[in-house]
Amino acid sequence: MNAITQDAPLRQERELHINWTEAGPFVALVALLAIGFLINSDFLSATNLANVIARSAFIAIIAVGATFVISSGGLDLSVGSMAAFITGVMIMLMNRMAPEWGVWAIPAGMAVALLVGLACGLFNGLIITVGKIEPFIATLGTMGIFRSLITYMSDGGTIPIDASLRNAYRPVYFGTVGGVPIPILVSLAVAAVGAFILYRMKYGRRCAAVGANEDVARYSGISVIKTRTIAYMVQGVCVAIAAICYVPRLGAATPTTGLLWELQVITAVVIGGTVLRGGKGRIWGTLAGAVVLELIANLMVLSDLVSEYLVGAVQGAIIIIAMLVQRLSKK
Amino acid sequence: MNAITQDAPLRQERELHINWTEAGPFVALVALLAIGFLINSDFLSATNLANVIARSAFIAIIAVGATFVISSGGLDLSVGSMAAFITGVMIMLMNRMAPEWGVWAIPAGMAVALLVGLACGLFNGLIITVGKIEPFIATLGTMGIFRSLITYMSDGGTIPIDASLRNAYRPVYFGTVGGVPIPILVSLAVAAVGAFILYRMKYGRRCAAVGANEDVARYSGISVIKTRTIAYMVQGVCVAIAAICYVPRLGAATPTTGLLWELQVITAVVIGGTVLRGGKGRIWGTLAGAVVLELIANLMVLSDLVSEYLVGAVQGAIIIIAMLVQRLSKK
Amino acid sequence: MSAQMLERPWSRLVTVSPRVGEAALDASPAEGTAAPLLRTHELGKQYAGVTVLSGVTLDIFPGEIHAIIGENGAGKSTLMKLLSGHVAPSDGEIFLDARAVSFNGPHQAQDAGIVLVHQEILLADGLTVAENVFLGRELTRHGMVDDRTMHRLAARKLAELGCHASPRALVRDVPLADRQMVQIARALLDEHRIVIFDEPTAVLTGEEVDRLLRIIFRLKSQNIAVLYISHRLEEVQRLGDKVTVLRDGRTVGTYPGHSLSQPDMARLMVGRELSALYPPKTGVRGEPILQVRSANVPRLVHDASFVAHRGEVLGFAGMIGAGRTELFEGLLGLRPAKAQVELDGRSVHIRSMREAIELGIGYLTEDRKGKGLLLQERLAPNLTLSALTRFHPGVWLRQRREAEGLQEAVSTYDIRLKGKSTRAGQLSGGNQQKLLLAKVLLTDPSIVVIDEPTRGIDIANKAQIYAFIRELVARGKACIVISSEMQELIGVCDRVLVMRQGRIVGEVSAERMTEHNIALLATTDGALAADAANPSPIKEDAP
Amino acid sequence: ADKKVIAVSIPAADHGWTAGVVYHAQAAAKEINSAYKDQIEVVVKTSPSASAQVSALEDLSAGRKLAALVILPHTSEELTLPVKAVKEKGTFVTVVDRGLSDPTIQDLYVAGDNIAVGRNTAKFLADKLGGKGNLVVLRGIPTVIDDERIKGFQDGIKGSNLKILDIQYADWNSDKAFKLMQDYLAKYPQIDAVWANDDDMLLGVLEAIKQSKRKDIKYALGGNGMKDVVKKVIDNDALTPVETPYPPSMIKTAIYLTVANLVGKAPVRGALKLDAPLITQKNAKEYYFPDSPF
Ligand SMILES: Nc1ncnc2c1ncn2[C@@H]1O[C@H](COP(=O)(O)OP(=O)(O)OP(=O)(O)O)[C@@H](O)[C@H]1O
Ligand SMILES: Nc1ncnc2c1ncn2[C@@H]1O[C@H](COP(=O)(O)OP(=O)(O)OP(=O)(O)O)[C@@H](O)[C@H]1O
Ligand SMILES: [Mg+2]
Ligand SMILES: [Mg+2]
Repeated sequence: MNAITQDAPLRQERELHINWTEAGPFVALVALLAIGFLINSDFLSATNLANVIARSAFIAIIAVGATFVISSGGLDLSVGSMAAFITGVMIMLMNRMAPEWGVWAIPAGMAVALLVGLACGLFNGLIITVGKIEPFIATLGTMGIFRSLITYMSDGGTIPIDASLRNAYRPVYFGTVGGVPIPILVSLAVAAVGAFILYRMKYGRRCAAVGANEDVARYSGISVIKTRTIAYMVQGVCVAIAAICYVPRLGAATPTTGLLWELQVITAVVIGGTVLRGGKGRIWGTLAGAVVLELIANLMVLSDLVSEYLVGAVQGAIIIIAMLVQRLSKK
Repeated sequence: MNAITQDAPLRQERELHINWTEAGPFVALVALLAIGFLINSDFLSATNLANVIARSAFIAIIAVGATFVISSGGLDLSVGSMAAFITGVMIMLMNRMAPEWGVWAIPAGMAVALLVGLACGLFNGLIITVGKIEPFIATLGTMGIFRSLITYMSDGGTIPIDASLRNAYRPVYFGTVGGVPIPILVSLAVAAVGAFILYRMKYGRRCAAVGANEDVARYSGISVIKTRTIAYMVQGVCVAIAAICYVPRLGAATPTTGLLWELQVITAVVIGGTVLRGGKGRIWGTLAGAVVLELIANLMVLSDLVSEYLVGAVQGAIIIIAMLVQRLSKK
Repeated sequence: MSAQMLERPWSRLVTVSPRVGEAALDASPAEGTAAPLLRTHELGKQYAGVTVLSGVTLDIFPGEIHAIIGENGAGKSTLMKLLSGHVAPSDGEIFLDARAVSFNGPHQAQDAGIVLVHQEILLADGLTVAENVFLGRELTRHGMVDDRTMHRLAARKLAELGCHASPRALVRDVPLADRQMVQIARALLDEHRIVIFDEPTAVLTGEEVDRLLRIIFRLKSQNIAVLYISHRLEEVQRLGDKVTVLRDGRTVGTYPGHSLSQPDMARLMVGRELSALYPPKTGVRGEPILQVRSANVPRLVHDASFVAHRGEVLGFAGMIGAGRTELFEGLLGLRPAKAQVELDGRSVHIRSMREAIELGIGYLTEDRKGKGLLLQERLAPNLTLSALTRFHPGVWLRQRREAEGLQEAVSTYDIRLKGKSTRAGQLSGGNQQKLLLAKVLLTDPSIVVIDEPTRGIDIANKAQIYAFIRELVARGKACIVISSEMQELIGVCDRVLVMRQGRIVGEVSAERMTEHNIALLATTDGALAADAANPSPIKEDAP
Repeated sequence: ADKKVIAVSIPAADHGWTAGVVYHAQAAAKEINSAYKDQIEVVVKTSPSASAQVSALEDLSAGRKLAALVILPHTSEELTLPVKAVKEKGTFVTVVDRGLSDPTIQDLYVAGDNIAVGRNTAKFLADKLGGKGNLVVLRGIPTVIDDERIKGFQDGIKGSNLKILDIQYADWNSDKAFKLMQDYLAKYPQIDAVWANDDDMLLGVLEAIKQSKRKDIKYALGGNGMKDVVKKVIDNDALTPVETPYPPSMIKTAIYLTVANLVGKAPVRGALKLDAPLITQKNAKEYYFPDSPF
């Protein structure tokens, strides 16, 4: 009986607690915006912000997939090379189809990109789940593999997109709908779908369960192998979507495309409040994390305070401070 | 009473068991040597092996430290940049001391290197334990910081060691004792000390306990903060030792020194049989892992089978296969 | 709390009647008409060549409650894991409806209608209560998980069990007892034909036990078979239609439950006569050793003051959630708290468990799996983990001495290890508890705080642990026992403080120390409680 | 007074040559900013990757109108459209080193000649080795520069009996070059000459050769004009008697020319190609800058 009376305040507290935890990355974001404004008033201009957020789209989209992988207790270091590889395959294919199909080569290329992404994710997933290899090592291996493949495909050079397709494809990155750049819309859409799957579908529950406690998941009849593998496939598809948005921005695939994206992706996920140990994933936090990262880089360009040599140091320090801010906002 | 009679066979079984689990990386090593010999008979030549093992020394030494960090449940991505930073500080200091102190600048430089390493490790450790930031993010941040510092110190160029010291210092990398290259001896010594601390000293127990279950450690009266911080300090000292061996090799510190070493180090540790989740470290396995990595790279150059573009792919594949071999040899 | 139980405190039952043996049932089905629902034939299990279970033949009929009892390590949990598909048998067969079955994983057993509530709590800490209850069986509406319905159903199921944890709370934030209830709720969510409970009451207190037993009777009335393991023999006696006794991995026999007295059960389990469960309270109360004034743990404990003396066993009673665990975790620096603490008259400030250990205070946690033992680690490192400095003076580890220490602990505490089971996690539940006790006592504390000392411990070993406690205080140390078993508190303590909703609400000692009085204090408000307690309940020692 | 802003966008200092670029760009910026205090402001921004460079261009041109942009693109293809976008806002564009895919974008082009770096080195070796011998080559990071140098080299040995035994990536990193050279030495008993397509790598190569004590290697050549290597040429080093310049100071030249266009009366347009003559002991002094970090 007394337990019942205690229940009500307890529940309320939880609710509040959740909100605060999830607010972390957004607090860091706002803090950064404020600092940015103090340093350079152009920082908050619509153009600048639109640019920055649009740019963060690649990392954000990939990071949505990474949120799945990480919350299921995995890790994927291959996303950057995978993005390069998918971009390469896609461009080569579109270029080959362009003479016959004309502009239709673009949707065809996109479809193929998605399939290749799915396959790459499946490949990663199987090595990790069936081969029982630590995700870190397995995806470090496939990172090397994808990176080499794109180098091979490009003969160590560049694979540019066919001039005839270039203009038709351009709007996918540079276009706007209702004034909002398309990449921002795409990343919001990906995050919305991701959040829906992770929070509103059975699969999301299972993903978190597998990440939180593999044994318990198994006892509950959840196939750990299937769940994890699917997470990597989701990651693959997200990488493909990012690649699709990426092509029009730079118009070419090179062996250095997507270099070190994996670190940015993981950073975005962690800044977003998802723990690397697995369990609950925070899609919207991840999105905020990706924007935070890009804002920091933007701030470095807009401010004139820092020697070019020290940009990396300041960036590193800001990331650490952002995490501290987030930590403090929680308690 | 019945417990006592059961104990004797019990202990024996354990011994055997350990041997098999720990054999994993060595099995992979031997398999690789055999394959190497089949592909190119020069592979097993004394010079080649000595070169390769000596080369693996840096990674091995740092990886011994990483074994502490990882078994205590942490991660350190900053080791590569830290190595560069320490190398830079050390060389600058020695160069400044050289005119007055002569060759004595070298031991002085070494001592300072160790101190700087310790300080860097302490810095990492405190951010992670006291600041309560995920090791991945914290050390990604300090990685940027250290890398920028060395870039700044060198103006983006090279910090070469003073010509007057160069020859005196050269033997530390190129010298041999009883025919065995000094770096190999140093890495064996570091591993021996590391193994001693991890397996035969109280601290090792605490380290593993903290990595296995933080709560249990805390409830057992172990200071999690202290234990973790010390692990990072051990890591820092190991990085400093590696840096000390590194300086005479090329006689300079540059902003690219130690680039991506962190990935190699972690790979070596994992190939060695330590799990990234923490709780158990395998020093000798780590050593084998470092040699395995270097052998794979060596094999790529010595064999003519692989296009230069695909080296990365084959390396990645071999690492994955090596892990599978290890997995199989365990069961 | 039923009046019947109150009249049968354990200490009066320890003389054993010698005539039990003949009572064994014939192994063939006793019920003439009904066919057994589940039957095992010569079931056996070996781990790495070491036999843990062998030749177990058992018949389970629909609508019967079948209790399984046995000493720690007898193989009860192992048998249940075989029946529920968690572990594959090495020998023998399992028949369900007279058809041989072999389960490839617990899920298949569940599909066949068999579900196990584990002895060790197996839940995903980072997920919510409701998510855990429905894990793997999420309800959906239009393809979306239907959280509202799941929360409602989970809350209802839990309420039936008398648990009021919020379905939205993270499992890691709810107390141990609630976690057990979540586990039970999860098992009872679907209709099953056989429900297996492996020591479900180890972390529960009286009222909750009663509620659980009522639920079990209801299952029985629905013609569901229940397998029930417990070391609390009065439960077994209340429940068991049949009682199967396991000893050293073999069945001793199956007996009609109601004809078996508790001492009979004890004797069958242990295979020898048992001496008195509770040692005589010979302690002489000495100097105050620990004085605590106005201890506060934010939100959980308010203004608690008490004194513990050398040579006395001080008990802490209370309902689940009363804050006893939190009080001591707070005092020992394991969670944020404020308190004025005096040790031997000296004011101390304890900021961490390490300092507590150095000051001579040992604490045995109630959560042995999560906070007590390194399950993947061998026994010796577990044993010496809190006493590293004491056990290994100097620089390096003395592994031989450690092995001897383990040997000693194994025989002193009667820890049963089978062959290769050298990882702490492979010990049976009760043996883990003994290892944990050995670990805490290895620090040679002068004050020992034991949270649930006999959780999952068999009757023979209980007596042994009580004897240890007495021996400790006889040597001039102080012992604080937090327990949810009132008989245990009454049997072993010199004085019992009762907590309710984070406050110490009274003290009972001597002849006033009865279940009735304690229960009254633990559940009711001021006026009534004052009646139950001694004239000056709280202020007696606190200045 | 409204200052005219000149943005300089270059790769981050991730190895010796790019570090040299950063050094010279910053030096130019400092000199110009103090010389034309009220008229011109030079802003130098470095970017670690092509996509970061595109971002930097967006950032630099988002808030303000740039009078001029001096850019050393990471890659040609990827930067073409973004630079075009800047140009369309009326900015004067100077491209350095690597041409864009669409040359009409640039107003001024200051370039080195990567193909010549490879070709001249090859010609020297063909000449000195009498047209035959075994070569090993170390290449950098798979990018356009690397590709062009290798192409130039391969063109250069065409028609001779020089044989490239092996060619592998060493990421323009002296460490990796050291290891790779050790492996080459283990693999090939007879090597007549080594070419590392960048001086950073040459340092590692030389160290490995020194350690092996092998005498068969007659030449070990690099490229880019690093001061330590030029010093060797001055000292008439036997292994490294020549060097090909690829001066990072071209960025400074480009910045000054761009300023001249803004402040001077006469327009400065067109292309300026720096050639890559062999540096020999005779002319080495002209290429030796002991104070540069590179
Ligand atoms: N995975 C395992 N590997 C090796 N031995 C095991 C394993 N699991 C259990 N054992 C051993 O089997 C024996 C029986 O264990 P079990 O858990 O069935 O005992 P129990 O009767 O449930 O005891 P308790 O009352 O203490 O829970 C023990 O000696 C235990 O050490
Ligand atoms: N992490 C937490 N967050 C919020 N409330 C908590 C948390 N942990 C425990 N509580 C609450 O604290 C109170 C005391 O917990 P607990 O049940 O451990 O006390 P106890 O007296 O030791 O009981 P017992 O040992 O019998 O389980 C309960 O009301 C519980 O709901
Ligand atoms: Mg059990
Ligand atoms: Mg408790």
